[in-house]
Parts: sequence; C-alpha cells; structure tokens
Amino acid sequence: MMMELSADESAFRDAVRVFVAGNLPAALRQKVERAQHLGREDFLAWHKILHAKGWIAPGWPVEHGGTGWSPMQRHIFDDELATACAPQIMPFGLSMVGPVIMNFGNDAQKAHYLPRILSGEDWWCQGYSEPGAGSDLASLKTKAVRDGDHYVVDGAKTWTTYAQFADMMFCLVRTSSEGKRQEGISFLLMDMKSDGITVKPIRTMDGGQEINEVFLDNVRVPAENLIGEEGKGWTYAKFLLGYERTGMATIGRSRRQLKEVRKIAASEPLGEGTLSDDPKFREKAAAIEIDLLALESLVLQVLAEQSAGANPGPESSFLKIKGTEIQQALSELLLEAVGNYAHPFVPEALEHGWNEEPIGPAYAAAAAPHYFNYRKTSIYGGTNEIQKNIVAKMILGL
Amino acid sequence: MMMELSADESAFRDAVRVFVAGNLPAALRQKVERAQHLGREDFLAWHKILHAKGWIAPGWPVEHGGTGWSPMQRHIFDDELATACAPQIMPFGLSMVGPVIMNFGNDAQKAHYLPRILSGEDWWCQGYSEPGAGSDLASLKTKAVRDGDHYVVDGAKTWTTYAQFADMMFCLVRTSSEGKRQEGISFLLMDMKSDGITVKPIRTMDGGQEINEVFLDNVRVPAENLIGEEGKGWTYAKFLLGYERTGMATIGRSRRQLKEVRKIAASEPLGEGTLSDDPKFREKAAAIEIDLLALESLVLQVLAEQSAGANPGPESSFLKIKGTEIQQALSELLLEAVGNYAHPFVPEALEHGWNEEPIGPAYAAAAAPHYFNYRKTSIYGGTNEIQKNIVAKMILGL
Amino acid sequence: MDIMLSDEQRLLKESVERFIAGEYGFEQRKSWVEGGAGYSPENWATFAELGWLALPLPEDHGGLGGTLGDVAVLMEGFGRGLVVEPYLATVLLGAQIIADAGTDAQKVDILPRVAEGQMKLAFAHTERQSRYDLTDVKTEAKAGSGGFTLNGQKSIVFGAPDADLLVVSARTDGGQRSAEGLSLFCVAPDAAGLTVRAYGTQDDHRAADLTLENVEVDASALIGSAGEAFPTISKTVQRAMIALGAEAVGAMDVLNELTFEYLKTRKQFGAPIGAFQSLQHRAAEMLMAHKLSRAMVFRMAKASADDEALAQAASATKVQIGQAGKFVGQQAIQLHGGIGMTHEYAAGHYFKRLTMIDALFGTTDHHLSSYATSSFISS
Amino acid sequence: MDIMLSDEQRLLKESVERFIAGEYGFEQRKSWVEGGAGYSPENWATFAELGWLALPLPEDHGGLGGTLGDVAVLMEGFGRGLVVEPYLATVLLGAQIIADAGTDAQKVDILPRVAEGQMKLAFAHTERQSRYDLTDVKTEAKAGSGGFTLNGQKSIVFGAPDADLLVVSARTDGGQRSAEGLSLFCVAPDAAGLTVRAYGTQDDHRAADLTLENVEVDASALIGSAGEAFPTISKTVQRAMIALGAEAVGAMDVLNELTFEYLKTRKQFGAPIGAFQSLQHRAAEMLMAHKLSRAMVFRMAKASADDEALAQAASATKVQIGQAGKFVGQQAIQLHGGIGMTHEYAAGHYFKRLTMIDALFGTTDHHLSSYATSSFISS
Repeated sequence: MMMELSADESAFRDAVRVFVAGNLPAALRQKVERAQHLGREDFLAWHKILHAKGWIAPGWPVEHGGTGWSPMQRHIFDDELATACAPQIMPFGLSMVGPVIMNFGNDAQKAHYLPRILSGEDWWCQGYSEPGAGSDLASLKTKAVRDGDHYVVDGAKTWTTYAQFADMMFCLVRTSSEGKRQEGISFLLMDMKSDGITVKPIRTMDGGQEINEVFLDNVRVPAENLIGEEGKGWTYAKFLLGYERTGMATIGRSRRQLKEVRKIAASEPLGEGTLSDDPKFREKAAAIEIDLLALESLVLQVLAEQSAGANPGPESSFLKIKGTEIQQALSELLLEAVGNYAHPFVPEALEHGWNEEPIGPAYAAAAAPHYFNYRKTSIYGGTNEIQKNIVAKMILGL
Repeated sequence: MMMELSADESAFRDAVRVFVAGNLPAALRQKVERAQHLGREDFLAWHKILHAKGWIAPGWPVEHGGTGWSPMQRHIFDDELATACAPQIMPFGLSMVGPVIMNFGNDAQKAHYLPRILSGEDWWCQGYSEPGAGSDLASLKTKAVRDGDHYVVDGAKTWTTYAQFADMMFCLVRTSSEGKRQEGISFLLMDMKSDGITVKPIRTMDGGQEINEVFLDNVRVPAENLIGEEGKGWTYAKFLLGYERTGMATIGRSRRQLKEVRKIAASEPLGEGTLSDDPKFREKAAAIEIDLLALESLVLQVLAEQSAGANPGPESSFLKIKGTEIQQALSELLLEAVGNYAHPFVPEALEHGWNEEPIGPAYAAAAAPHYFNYRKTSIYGGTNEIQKNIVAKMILGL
Repeated sequence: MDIMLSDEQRLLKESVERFIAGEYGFEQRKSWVEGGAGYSPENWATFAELGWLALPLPEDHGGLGGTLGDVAVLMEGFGRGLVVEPYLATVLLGAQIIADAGTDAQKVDILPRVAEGQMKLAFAHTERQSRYDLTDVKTEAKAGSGGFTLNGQKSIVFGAPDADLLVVSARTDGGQRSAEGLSLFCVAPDAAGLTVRAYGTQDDHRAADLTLENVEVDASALIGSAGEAFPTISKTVQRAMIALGAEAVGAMDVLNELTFEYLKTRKQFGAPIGAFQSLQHRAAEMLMAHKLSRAMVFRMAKASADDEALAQAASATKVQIGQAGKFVGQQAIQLHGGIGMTHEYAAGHYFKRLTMIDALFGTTDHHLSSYATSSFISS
Repeated sequence: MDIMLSDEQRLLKESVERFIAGEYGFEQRKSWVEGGAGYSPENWATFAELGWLALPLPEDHGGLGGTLGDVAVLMEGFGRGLVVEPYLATVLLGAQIIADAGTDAQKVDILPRVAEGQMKLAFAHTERQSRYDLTDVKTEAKAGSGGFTLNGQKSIVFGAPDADLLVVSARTDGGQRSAEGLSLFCVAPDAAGLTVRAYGTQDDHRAADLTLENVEVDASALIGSAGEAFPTISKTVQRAMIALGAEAVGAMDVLNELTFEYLKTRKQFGAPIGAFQSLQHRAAEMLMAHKLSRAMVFRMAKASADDEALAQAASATKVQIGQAGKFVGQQAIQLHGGIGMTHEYAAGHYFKRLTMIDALFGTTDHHLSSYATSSFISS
C-alpha cells in the first residue's frame, strides 16, 4: 500500500522520479542495492548532483538555499530517493550543524559555512559522545580553555561516524566546571586538519569501519569558531535533537529493503518453488509492511502537525523507536532469506570494485554484516531505552 | 514428547494412572475438563479420596503423613493427576500453612492441625495481602493487640482465594510498629467462624468469584494460635514462599490444556478441514509445547537439586515466570481456537448442573473467561516483575 | 486540536466526547447493561437527535452522507465510553447493506426509520462452520411462487435480540464456500419458523443464534439481485472493520489514561509505582501502540475511499489494532495488579472489549494471512 | 557442582573449562583465527591428547564410546571459548558418518587417525538449492567400471579448506528431493576435477564451496551401501544439532557473564547502569533463557538415545537455542551499547556465533515447522 497523493503531489513525485532516474549514476545505485560500503567520493558525487539541481537542502529555509517544499513533498522526496537506491544524504552538515549555525551562528559564520555545507565543500562530523560517557552526554569531559583568541581543546570523542572523511567537526566541549553539568558546555567548530587531532578508526563487529575515536591533544581552535555564547552549548545541542524528526523513521529506506528482501525470496529456491511461496515468510514480510504503514501514518501526522506549528510530543521518540525496530526486523528477515549463504564472510565483496565471482548469490554477501551492523540503530541517537525514559517522563510526569 | 522414565518410575506412573482412572468420579472429571467452577464439596470429595489412599500429602515427611516419594515420583504424580483432569489439590493447608506448623508450630498445634489438614476437616485460606498493599507485603497494617490470653485483631485482608469455603485462615498481623517494617509481624491462625470476621466476595472480570475481602473487626484470637514467636511472622512467611517451588510451573495442567486445545482445533471447522490442518495453528501449539519441554527440563533439574539438598537459586523465580507465561499463552491459543463462539457469555454454563443445550460447542463457553481469569497468574504469588527484581538482585548484587 | 481531522470532524469529536464524558459514566453504563434491553433506548433517541444514526446513510434517504472517516471519529468516541447500543449492527452493517444494495422501496422504507431511531437492524451472516470466511454460507433460500423459503442456522448475530428487522444472507446458488450465489433477505424477527436464542456477550453486548426452518419471505424481501450479494457483504464488513478499529483506538486511549493515572497515584514500597523504570517503559510502549494505531486507523479510513484498496486497508487495520489492543489491554491489567482483575473496576471492561474486537470479523492472525496473500500480489 | 551430570561428565567439564580459561583467551584466539589455518594445530594435538577427538567414536576403533551427553559437556565448554577448531566437521559429522555407516576397512583406516588427531574430515552435503532440506541433493554419482564418477556442487562445507578427507553425498538414484538413492563417498581433497573455493565465515570458522567435475573415486570410496545413506545423514545431523545446542549454551553463559559484569561496573548518570530496573529485568530474562536452554539441551542429549525421538528432540533443541540465543545475543549488544558493537570486544563475537548457529542446519522457524508436523502426529 502506498500513501494517497493529491494530483499536485503525484506530479511532484513524478518529477522527482524522473530526475533521479536520469541523474543517479548506475554504479552508485548498484552499490547501494548490494549494500556495499560507500566511500567519500560516492556520497559527494550524489550530493553534488542534488546541489546542482537545488534539491540538497529541502529542510532549509528558502533564503538559505532550501526548496520551500511542503512537509508532504519532503516526505515524497525522501521516499523516492530511498526507493531509487540513492546514497543516503549525510545529515551532519545539512540536518545537524547547518540548522544550528542558521539559528545561533553569527553573520560571518552563516556566510562562511552554510554555502560550503550546501556545496559539499565541507564534510562535517559530530563530536558529541566521549569514551566512557555512553548515553549520558552531559557528563562530557573534553576541556576547552580560552587562550587569547583561541580555545585550547583537550580530550577525546568517540563513535564519530565518518570522521575519516570529515573536513570539519562540530563539538561539545566543557568551558567551565561550575554549576550544573549542563551548564559550562560550549559548541565549537573545528577544522579536522588542525594540529593535535588524531582520528583512530573503530572496527565494528560486521567488519565495517564507519566510526572512529577522535583524539584532541592541545588543539588550538580560533575563538571565532564558537557558536553563540559560551556555556550555552547544551541548549544548541537540544535544539538539534528536536530537528528533522521524521527522518528518523527512515520510511523510504525500509520500504526499499522490504522490496529487496521480497525480491531475494523470489529467487531463493525452496522445495519445488521459492521462498516467496512460503506462507510464513510472506506473513513475516506482511507484518513488517503493516508496521511500516502504521509508522508512515504517524509520520504523515507529525508532518501535518509540523506545518501547523505544533510542538513536538512523544511522537518524535516513537518514530525513532519504531523506525529502528522495523529496520532491525528487516535485517533479520534478510538474514533468514539468504539461508545457508549467510555464513561466508568475504569483506572484499562489500567493497566496490570487487570483480570476482561472488560466493553464492551476490545479494547474500551483505546479509549477516548488515544484521550485525544494524544492532547499532537501537543504540545510537539516544538508545531506545532512553527514548522510553523521555516519553515516560512526559506522560507520567515523574 | 514425554519425560524418560526408569522401569520403576514407569511402574509407579502406571499405578497412579490406574488408581486415578478407577477413583476419580466422572462428574468431577467432566467439570474440570469443561473448566466449570468447582464448589467446596467438589474439591473436598477428591481430597478425601486421595487422603483415604494416603496420597494427599506427597510433599510431607513420612512421619507426618507423607508418602516418602522421590521428587521424580512427585512430579509424575502431579502430572498424572493433571492429565486425568483431577481437581487441583488446594495448597493452602497442605503446601502453605502445613509446613509452617510442622517447622515452627508447637507440639499441641502440630497434633491438632496437621491431621485435620490431611483429612480435609479444615479448609484453610491465606490472609496475607491487604487492600492498598499490592506486592508490598511488609507494609501490612492489620493490627493484633494482646489482651490477656487473646489477641484482638483489627484490619482487612484481600485477594483471599476461597475465603468463602474456609474454616481457618493463617494470617500475617502487626503486633508491633517498632523497628523495621518486617519486624513486628506475627503469624496467627484464626477460626473463620470467629465473631467480627466478614467475608465479602470480589467478583472478577471473568464473572468468577474465587477471591474475597476479609474484614477483621475486633476479632478475638486465642493467644495459643500464635505460631512460633511474636514478631517472627516475616521469617515464617518467607520460609513458606521457598516451599513447593516446582509446583508453580504447573507442567501437568499446562500439558493437559495443550492437549485439550489441540482436541478443540481438531473439531473446529476451517475450510475443507479443521483448524488443526492450519500450519500456523500447529506451529503456535508446537512453540508452546517446546517451551513446556524446556520448562519441564528445568523442573527435573530443580527436583534433582532438591534431592541433593542444594539451595534454591533463581530457578524458583523462573519456574513461576515461565510457568505463567505458558499458561497465559495457552489461554490465548484456546481463545483463538474457539473462533466466533468466544463471544457468548453464559455464566450459568460455567456452573455445574447446567443442563441446557450449550450456545455453540460446549468447549467454547469457558474460553474467554479462562483467558481473562488467567491474567491473574502473572500478578499473584509475587508479580512476574517482582520475580525479575529478585533474580536481578541475586545476579547483579545491586 | 486534532490536526488529522477536518473542521466538521472536530466538531463531531467534541460532541461525542462531551456526550460520553457527561452521560455515559461507568456506573450508568452498568445499569443499562443489567437492564432489560441491555442498552439505553434513551441513548438511542439521543443518537438519532444528534444525527449519529444518520451519519453514514445516503442524503437521499434521510442520511448525512458522512464518510468512513466521519464514522471513525464517532466510533472512537464510542470506544471511550464502551458504548453498548447496537450502532454497529444497525447502522454500520444492516443499514449500510440496504444503502449499498437495497431496492429503492427498501431504502425508502428502512433508511429514514433507521436515521430517526425508529428501527434497529441486525446482520445475520456468520454460521457455525464459517469461522472468518465471508463466503462460507450453508443457509439456503429456495425460490418458490412469489417468494423464498429459508433454511439454515446463523451464529452470533449482534443486535438480533432487539432488532426490528434482520438482514439474512442465504445461498440461492453455488457451493458452500463460493462467492457466487449469495443473496440477502429482509426477515422479520417474528417470522414463522425463526427461532432466536438470545444471550449477552463477554463485553456486555447482546447477540443471538438463529435457526431458520422453512422461513417464508416475499419476493420483495430480496435485497438487490439474487446471487450477487457477496461484494456488498465484503465491502460492508471491511468498512465496519475500520470503524471497529476506531472504536478500539478510543478504548485504548481511555485504558491508557486509567493506567497512567494509576501509576502516578498508586504507592508501593514508598513511591508511586510509576517511579519504577520497567513500568515506565511499559507505559511508553502502551502510548506508542495507541498513537500508531490511531494514525493508522484514520489514514485507512481515508484510503478506503478507493474500493480496491479496501480489503488490504481493512486487514492491515485489523492486524494493527489487534496487536496493539492486546498489548495495551494485557499490560493495563498487569500494571494495575489485582484491582485490574475485578468486575467493579473499569480497566477489565476495556480489556474485554479490546479482546472481543480482535475476535470480531477475524483475528489478527487471520487478517495477517489475508494481507500477506494480497500484499505479495501487489508488490 | 553440576547435578545434571555424571561423575565422569563432571570431570570432563572441569577439564574443558580449565583448558578454555587457561589456553583459549580472546586475544590468543584472534591470533589463531588470523593465522594460516584459521585455527591452532597445537590445540588440535591437545584435543587428541585429552581424548576429546576420540570421545564419541566407537571403542573398537580407538574411540572412547562416549554418549551424546558427554559430547554436550565438551561442546558447552567449546562454546565458552568460541573454539574454532574443526571439531564439528571432523568428529561430529565426518567421523560419525564413518562410524555409523562406513565399511570395516574405512573404520579401521579413518577412525583411529581421527582420534589421534592425524586426520581431519569435512562433510559435503548442502547444495546451493537445498536450503535446509537434507534430502535435496542434485550431485550425481554414476557407477562405472570399478568406481563412481561424481558431478555436482556443494555449498558451505565447514572444515573443507583444511580437511584430509571429504565425505561427499551424491545421488546414485532417485529424484532431487527423494530420501532414497542417496550415497556417501570418501573423496580426497586433491582429487582431479575437484575445485575447492575456501573462505572464512562470519564467526571465524573456515568453509568452502566445492565443484565436482567428473571426479573419479574407487568402489572402495563408497561409504556403506549405495542408495541408503539418508538415515545416516539425518541421524548424524540431528545429533550434531543437539551438540551445537550445547555449544550455544556455553556461549550464552559467557555472554551473560560479560553483560552482567558490565552492568555492575559501567557507570552512567552517576550510578552503575545495572541499577536501572529495565536493564535488571532484561538481565533476569537473559539468565532465564540460558537456564532453560541448558536444562533442555542436556535433557535432549539423553532423550536422543532413543532413535525415534531424535528428530523431535533435535528440532525442539534447535528452536529453544535459536530463540534463546537470539534474545541473549541481541540484548547483550544492546545492554553494552557502543562497545558491544566493536570488533575488539568479545561480546560481538559471541553474538555472531549464536547468530550463525541458528543459521546452521536450519533456522528456528524451519525447525518449528518440522516439530509442528511431527508433534501433531504423535500427540
């Protein structure tokens, strides 16, 4: 089942579809389809295509380079891109630091950084988590001490996604240890080429290398890189968390993966037929599809509320929880679908340019690593347990 | 799958089976099969048959009237009785207050009460929970004040199963409000015919009436009815909770219900065949059967450990949790199995002696009430949440 | 403010919620349930007055021409009060069938009277062997001179004990589970040869089993064309499923409110039990189940304007509310503890209604199968 | 003291646990995995020395005649260390087949060498299309003058890259999914026409896909009688499933220990994270999953002395450990948070092994279906 579109919305969808079909390079599409690891240049290539079209920042105000689309159009856009196997648009610049700079940065910062985010010139990464802090963000220890017109930063950040690709990092640092823990935190922008920054890759259990530790050793950051006021970093970080809430549901990506796993089932032999003849497999897929329909319905509601200017309620946490539950359920179904060929682990097969004959069917190579990797989704961005704490606080007032 | 028995155990099982087949009245068996409400005389009839045979208290030491069976024999006995649709043996005298009297009562108390428990002359009920206390037993407020050779008891007890049938109640009362809450609690035996005791039935949502409130208004209880020492009641209550752990798993009853629900499925039409041709129904039943096998395996292990004198571990809580999860899953499957005839609610059909033509198949009448009623199993005897708290404390030491 | 709804729907929502809060208290409801008809005839008159009985009926025949979305708003409100009046049987089943397939004479005769609260209907379709298969009908109607003779048996006919007219399905042709050859008839509840065995249901509604032994009806009792009733039956039931979903959503909402309030006020071990994290998380999950269900039901109520998607929308809704209703219901009882088990407390009644909604028109599992078959075809 | 076990089994358990704790550390294991053979030949020699390779083999041929219960004790210990040596492939599959169906000459030739650690085997049976159906074999063996010619393909043959001898199933008769007409052959890994494509697996074991193009073997390579191999294959695999269950139980136990320790020591928001009730309950459920699985596996290892119950016992075990292993594995990662996701930390490796055990010899769902069919017949 698909969402019901008005005539205008249908026309918009068709326009997006035609553009993507005509402009997404086939090699990129295939990498995404096969769940191969994408490199910096892969992400940037697609970023630049969208930028050239003026579609890179649908969530931004028009004056800063946004598209002026309705929330429904944005949902359609996200859905079309995901369905077409377009690479994910990295959120760090566009959805995270961008809006913070827009809302709390000074004019010079806006003029310098925003165009570079749009063009893809700066790849950003996020310096929030610290070793040993986990979900307790406010316990951060990285210290920034003012020294003339610089801050000198010492500490370490971790779980930093794609730090190895990044030109810039936005960072929470402690500029004071007085008062409550949330006070004394500031929001700083750092050039990743600065002396004293070391990026150390963290290999994850699926064999991937997306995340990193970032060591900050006497890093000198110009004071002009401070966003807003010293000690107000917590406020900016919270603003950022409330932003782009509906994206967390990842409806489009999940819908594409559901389609993919059904395609796989149709080519996996089972007795006289294929796995897609198995009623149990079909019901599992149907159950996920129904969950996805319910979640999409909630997304549409939240989008409607957003345009009406309503304040975010517990829905934001529900989109994260249910969205990741669906992603994980899909990763389990995929693993199950590929059967025995879940076993071989050929890391090279997950890198682009691998030309050997695959072990078993090509679609099987990424199934288990994807399942392992996606355990992260209920951990990152505030664990699902933390999300439930937030909701409970809201409804029980305890 | 059944448990594997030695030749001696097989012979024992056969002996039990033959006895039950020859001595369980058909009318009683049918009431249990139909899940009709049993009356006082129903329970007592079967109690007296077992007592006459010397089999009423397998868990008791031989010198007090026990059978001297091995734990495995006791398991077989329980299983056979349940499978044969024998009425449940009430635990209040035999498994609860009996062992307390045996271990902490004085000689006069033992001589008086134990034979009457065995013979069924005294029907006991349990006065633990109080209105407003829930799982927090130690917060009890019922007061017993010493007045000459009596205690004067004031307060109220609730959720008291079959208080309406009871001759006697064992009761936790507060004899002192000094010190920790657990101190100052005493264990008292009361004659239910005493002045000042009022039993008020609580109707449950399934239409049943098993539980009651018991109001205690200036009830004079002879001081000789105190068990052990004043203020030690909490210790005796805890002893009691650790007793008869394997019974909580209710393997036999669940196995019988699984058989029953399969029988129903075989007579419920579905398309050209019956519900038992439906692979999904079969798999649900199989999943419960496998859970039951695992639980039975754990019971056998605990029995082996008991005979070796090992201390109870977290297994005791697991038997309660998993046992009730299985009971509830079975009640859901039964509800599903009867299909549309879950709807009619004919309370008379659940009472014995009802002679009218049933609405739909006779087995359908109790399905929904049973499902509603069995929600209690994860609440009573320490909620399943409380059980998990206990286990967590044990393994995490927090 | 409820952004999902149109202005008119918001007014309707306020109206029904005001009625439920003001007039449909738990104790009042109990007195109606235990009274003669099993519901309140006064309420029925109020429903007529407020236009609720007319809501989805065609404007040509005294109706308001409301959409399924409008009905969902009303039913959500009914769910909040556990309304026992036979709205589903009369308006959403019986009258909808007449509106969809009835002859002009039948429409003119029946629909205005339903709208005005003068006539209650019931839809007799399910049979003992049919389970959830809407095509499975053994009851036979033999055409004779000037009419039909009906023989057969009907099960769990909601609203039948107090209905003024029964809409009965019977086979004029075709095999037992054929979608072809089904017909619908208007049958008077006092027709000769008709036995009505009435009873209450688990959730305080009223229903009956019917036996038809050579029940004679005129040719004019035939609704629409002989042998072509199945599309009407399935469409009507599917729309009713979505409406029932809205009722479940209302029931879940109130049950959640009751539970959250209990968690805040009930103290144990020296603190409100809502201070325990495992119960907090359960509460969050219960709210999530409700929010997802509500968004789903109101969306599906719109989606189903398109006939082709209706079967899928109805099954998807039934699965969603079946799962969510079971979770919310079971957890509400668990978090309440003993008090939740008692007849005197409201929570158990919401739980029972949610349970029986799942059993109505096919369980979660039944509809997951249906959806799985169709979704595989479409995608 | 472990009451479930005999005195001998308790000694065996102590012995394997001492070995794992002392010699099989996480870092050592990593060096073996990354080394040439993908495991430690020294460990293999130790296994031989300690009698582990001889454990289930017949006493007449250098074995110790141990029961499946004894094997379960050993495998539980292996699960604690995530042992990567090809014990399953060599002893529980290859050698068991020879012991069960081999000719005297084969037994005399092969079994003592396996027991002494001189010979490693692999069992090539699964094919690309067969999924979990043990009867589904397309590989053909054509009888010719003095021998057989094999053609076909075999998938995911564990232990094949380092095996000294392959036990290969092939069809000498019957249709693709017939239980009749299956035969087993001894094939040298360097046989002409045999291609071995080796790779590592998700959980650090080693396997290969094989292609057989006109591979010629002598008549003496036939194991047992032509066309009658299926009972041996199914019995061997079913026993291996229970042994694998024991391995999973050992892995769950260590993963639980790791997780509980982490909950006690890791601090967040000013307290050990184990102070949070929702995590406490998760921990209790994880322990319960392990305890139930352990009791089940050791009971089934005994039950399966009876051949008729073996299929049911194996499927029930697979379902129990599949469900429990998934729950324990997923929750262990969740409760660890980010650190659990990393390659450098042990938890992820236990999670991966538990995941791949479920995928081996048929998933939970596959065996639930199998069990459902047979349990309905028997009860």
